[in-house]
Amino acid sequence: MRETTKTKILKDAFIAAAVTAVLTFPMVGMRLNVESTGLVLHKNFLWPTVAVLVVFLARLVLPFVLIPKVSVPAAWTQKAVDYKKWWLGAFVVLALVWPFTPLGSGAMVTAMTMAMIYILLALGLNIVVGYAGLLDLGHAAFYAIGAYTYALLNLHFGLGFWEALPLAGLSAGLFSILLGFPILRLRGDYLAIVTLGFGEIVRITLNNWDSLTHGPDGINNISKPTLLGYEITRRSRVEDGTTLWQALGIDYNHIYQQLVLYFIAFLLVVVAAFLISRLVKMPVGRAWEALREDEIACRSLALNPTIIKLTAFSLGCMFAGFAGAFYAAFLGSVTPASFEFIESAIILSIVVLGGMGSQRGVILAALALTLLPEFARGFAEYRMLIFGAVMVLMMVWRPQGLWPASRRRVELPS
Amino acid sequence: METFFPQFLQQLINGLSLGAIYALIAIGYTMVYGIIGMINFAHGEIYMIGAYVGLVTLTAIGTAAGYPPWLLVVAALAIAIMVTSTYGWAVERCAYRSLRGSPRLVPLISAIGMSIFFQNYVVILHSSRDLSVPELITGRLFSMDMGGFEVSMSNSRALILIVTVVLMVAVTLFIRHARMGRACRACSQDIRMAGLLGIDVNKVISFTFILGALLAAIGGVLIGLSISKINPFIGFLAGIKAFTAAVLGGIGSVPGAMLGGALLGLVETFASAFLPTEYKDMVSFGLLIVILLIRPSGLLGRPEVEKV
Amino acid sequence: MKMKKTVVAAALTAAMVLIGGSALAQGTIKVAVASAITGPVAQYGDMHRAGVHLAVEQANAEGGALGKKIEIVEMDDACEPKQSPAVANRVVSDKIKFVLGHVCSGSFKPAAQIYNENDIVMVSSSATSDDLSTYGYKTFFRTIGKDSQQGPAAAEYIVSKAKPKKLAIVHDKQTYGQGVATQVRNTVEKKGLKPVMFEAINKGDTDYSALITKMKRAGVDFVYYGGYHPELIILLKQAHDQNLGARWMGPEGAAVSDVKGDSAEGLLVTLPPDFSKEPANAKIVEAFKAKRQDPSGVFVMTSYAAAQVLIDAIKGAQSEDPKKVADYMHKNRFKTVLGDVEFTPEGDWATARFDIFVWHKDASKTLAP
Amino acid sequence: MSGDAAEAVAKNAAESAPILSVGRLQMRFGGLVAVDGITFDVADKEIYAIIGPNGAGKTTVFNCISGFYKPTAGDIVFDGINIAGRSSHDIAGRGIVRTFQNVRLFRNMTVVENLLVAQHTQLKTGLLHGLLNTRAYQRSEKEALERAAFWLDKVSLREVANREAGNLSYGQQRRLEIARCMITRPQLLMLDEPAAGLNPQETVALDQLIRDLRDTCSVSVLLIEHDMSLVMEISDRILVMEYGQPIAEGTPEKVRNDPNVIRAYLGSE
Repeated sequence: MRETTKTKILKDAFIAAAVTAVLTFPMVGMRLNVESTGLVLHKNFLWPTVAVLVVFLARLVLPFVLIPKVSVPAAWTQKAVDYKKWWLGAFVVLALVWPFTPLGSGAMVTAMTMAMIYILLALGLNIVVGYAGLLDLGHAAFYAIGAYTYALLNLHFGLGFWEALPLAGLSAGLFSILLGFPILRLRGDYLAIVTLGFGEIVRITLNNWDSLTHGPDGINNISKPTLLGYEITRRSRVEDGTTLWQALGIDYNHIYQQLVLYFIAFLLVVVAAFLISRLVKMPVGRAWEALREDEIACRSLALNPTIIKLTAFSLGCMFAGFAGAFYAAFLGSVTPASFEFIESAIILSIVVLGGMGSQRGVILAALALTLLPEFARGFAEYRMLIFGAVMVLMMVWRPQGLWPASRRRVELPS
Repeated sequence: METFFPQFLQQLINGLSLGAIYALIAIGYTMVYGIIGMINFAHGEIYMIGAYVGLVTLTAIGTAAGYPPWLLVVAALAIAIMVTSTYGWAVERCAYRSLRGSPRLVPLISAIGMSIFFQNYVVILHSSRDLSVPELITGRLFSMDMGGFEVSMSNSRALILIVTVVLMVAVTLFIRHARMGRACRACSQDIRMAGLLGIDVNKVISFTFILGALLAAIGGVLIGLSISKINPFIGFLAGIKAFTAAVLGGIGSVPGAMLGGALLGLVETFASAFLPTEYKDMVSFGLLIVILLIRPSGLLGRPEVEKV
Repeated sequence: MKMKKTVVAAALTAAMVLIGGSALAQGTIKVAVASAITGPVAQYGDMHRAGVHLAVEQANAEGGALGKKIEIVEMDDACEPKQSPAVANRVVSDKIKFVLGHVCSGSFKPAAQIYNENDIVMVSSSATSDDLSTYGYKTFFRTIGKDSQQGPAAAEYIVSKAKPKKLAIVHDKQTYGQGVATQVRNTVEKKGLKPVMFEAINKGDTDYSALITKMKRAGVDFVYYGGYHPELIILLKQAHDQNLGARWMGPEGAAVSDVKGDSAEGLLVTLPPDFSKEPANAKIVEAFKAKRQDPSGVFVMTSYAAAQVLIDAIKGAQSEDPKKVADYMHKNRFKTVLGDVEFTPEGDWATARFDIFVWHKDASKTLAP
Repeated sequence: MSGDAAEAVAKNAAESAPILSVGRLQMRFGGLVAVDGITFDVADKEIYAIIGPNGAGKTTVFNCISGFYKPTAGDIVFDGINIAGRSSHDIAGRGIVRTFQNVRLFRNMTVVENLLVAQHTQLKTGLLHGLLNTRAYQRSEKEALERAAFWLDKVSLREVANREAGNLSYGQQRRLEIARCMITRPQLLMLDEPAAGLNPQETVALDQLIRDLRDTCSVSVLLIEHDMSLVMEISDRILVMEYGQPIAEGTPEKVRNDPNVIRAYLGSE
């Protein structure tokens, strides 16, 4: 160890420690708190000193210890064998069975239903961001359009959930084409910012347009979906209507309604996952990926980039429309407050965490990110903090995501 | 109609001082985008952290301790600049440096993650409540009585306007004449070539983030004093507005950030003067979308030819 | 088609029976406190929990109800509509029959549907939006005035006492703010005073100087603001900066200790009578002070009263069956820290009274003349 | 190819109607005139080369023809239609395909997928066909695979069919890019420095491949290349450019002895 490298490491360690101190002492160490006497500062320098020491020691030890590059062995993820859709099968079986295990408490079923809604949203966004490479930061706008379409149809025309579902998807798709046409030729980060702007405009319009959307009060008393034609609520909204429970001759228990809602959400997810997995194998799906890889090469092979982008964008937004319609039915009331930018950021982080362009990864990530807070209630406060941190770490260490899709193998005719 | 002109003048002052706020934050976006072609999504949060560090300093010293207000403001600014610049440097070092070669989407998503992280970092530390900032800069710079209508400008707003103009001129001169300024310009033209010619690209990029954070810190403290209320989410909306200003002026050009900021401030002010105020944000987001569609390179920016 | 339906139905029934209900909790009467622990308006949640906890502690000290202790189960919906069904479903699945809360009108609506369906008694001490009591929920109650009760009180004062030449009404485009502002406008217009301006601002915005200048040009000398305190603080300061010279008035959401400084001097606020000043409540005020909590917080006393009414109703109805308790609450008058509380068939506090207070720069308040 | 045979081919090429004719092409970027007064035409099944020192504007001409740049003046007639200024995917749809100086493959997609994407416009791309997996859809997919297999054999890339394009060697990537162009059944194949970075054997293989494509697939080739031995060996006619201006045109023989060309390349005494 020559003298210089030793002092250099020491110097580096001190710099790192100093930087950590500057970062943590004023913010972590001194916390502002509102008390009846006004603003008060709670000084507690325990954590900052711990952080400084840890960083200092880490910088000292780091050069000597070569941290093995943490990467999952390529063979393991890029498994050569072409397995049939085992992951979709496993997911279906698990999702059907778990409610009947001791885990199936009311709160868990509700959390899983929300997880299914996020899976539906993430699968849609995965087409836009994962396959076609168009960064959409305004996905919550189409989620809102779907929700409000069903809410308004239900309010004014009394349409049930099943009749309104396709219309909700259609209206979201239509709006996405209206928006998409002019903006899709923009480059990556400009497109991201324009979609973000559009998302905010939709939310503000929903909040301000009192005559149509009842403004901040939103629309309430939205009817729940019916199963086999029967209403699933405790008492039917219509005088002589019979509820599912009367038809089955069992007395009402709230968890039954939750279960039915959960299974409907699950059904939507399975249909969406199957449809998308077909789309991706079709020419249009290959065109999306080709566009993501190199738009100029696509143009030189006679692929019209605008059409390809529009199909990806409108299909992705259509699924967001379906998710919105179900969310409106599940919640029973819809307000603009549920469709802020943070929703788009959550959906994006699910797609990113799962692995862009990987359906199974996105489903895994959606389950993880919506169920984790359920297990650790105290964790709820740190949920968003960890969201942000995970997005950064994923991009630094594993841009391809938790469970990246493996390329399909094709048998060539001789 | 005799009160039209004074009211117009007052709205002009309102617009310019609002524009100065946007310009101060916009320069951080413009410099980072100009040099490494990336939208630093977390820049709005750096501005917010600047405001919080300023408030922590003020609370630590205590306003009742008899120090003259201007000394308190200077102290808050000094510490806010030091701490927030370190945050700016740390953001680049942890979240962006290792992603420099990767596809355009990756650093942008990392930036969004950083923005969410910082918002909730401050929520956990200082709670998500609105904290009131002591009113140190009070009184009015001037107030003229024009035909019964009093046109005036508060000192805090005037300070922001003056500081912004001074900083803008300083930064523009710095970029044109200083050695590091030249290096910044070289990197913004072609970062790979700049690296090959012996410019320490990492140092230039770190410097850009530090300078952007420094200006955002000044913005955070001064705006906090002017509005007298901060919360962990002020960075998000201010960030988008500042980015709109940067794009309006021509992303990548420092004078563009100032022009864009002033223009956006005026457009918003006159929008809320003549339209119902609730549509103010709609106007600025609409403006952003229109600029990006018609002229993505903005007013003073240089159009980028897509190299085949 | 007939055959398929019965098969599916049979399978569904079998599945349902498997789950079944969990054993009935003995020994305590569980009461869910659906508050706002996190989120932007967390401090209203703090007031809510402070009031409820003290009331329950004091009730348990005197033997609880029906010989059982009252057990509080705290839940958090952060005033986010998305999180409230999760809270409501937890209440239902944990077999809890009584809820004190939700804090915000917006996030209360989805939950109220679920509580109503499962006959769960819900008593809110802060949600003032009118339409909550229009859905015909039989187990819904609130121990705070609703917007349409608070609006007229303010309007009455404006027309009869303040008598402004040019009135402007501004609100924050949120459920609460827009609701109370609309009520004020309707009432003043009925009384023949046409406001020159009725406009909304965006929540979270930090620059209203253009709006202030617009008001100055219109010669506004009185402004009623509907909304929470964060935006009002900025409006007051920027009006002060531009020397608007108008009198401001706000609803009880604006009456928070953060509102201070000379720009807040003279602000008029409609508030439920300050029950912490009532001599009868002296003992309770002491108890709050002992726990270093501010009893004059706008939702503290209303939350205390909500718990009081619920516990007295359980004792009065001599049963834990929510339907009986709800019935009892509809038929009886309750002695509480808010004075006598009686509910209308829709569950509103019939005689909710709002007084007008003058706010001072040190965040103290005195009864308006 | 001996001199006179080349002469004969060039002569009859001129008579048969040219499939591509470029008239007084000009491309200006702001003040800079990159290309000016370029006129030439390519006959059916002719191999036409454009050579010139770096920065002569060769690739700019390519980009104008393939629609990536909108020429400021002049017209480009292909199959009787003036395609100057049309969008690049429209031009590609008419049968003009090109390779790029730095290979542009779909790197994270497999070799086969690259070839399948290239056939996008000929396949059944209707959403319903695919979703319902109709027989017509299955047939078109099977055909696409067969064509891909054919072309993989032609450029001997069958054994790496399922490997990601990004993981191929440089020579393999070049060949895949050519195969990807040919699979779209083009009339005009534009090659932008195909031999760049190839070793001598690979260049010879490339020479045979280009001739084979011209003869079996009746495709005309427009070539930009610096490797003089390849150009002189394979081209029917050559256009020499310098500073955006044409300085000579004709058969390889004629061009090799043209004083302007010698001056441009070797510098005047």
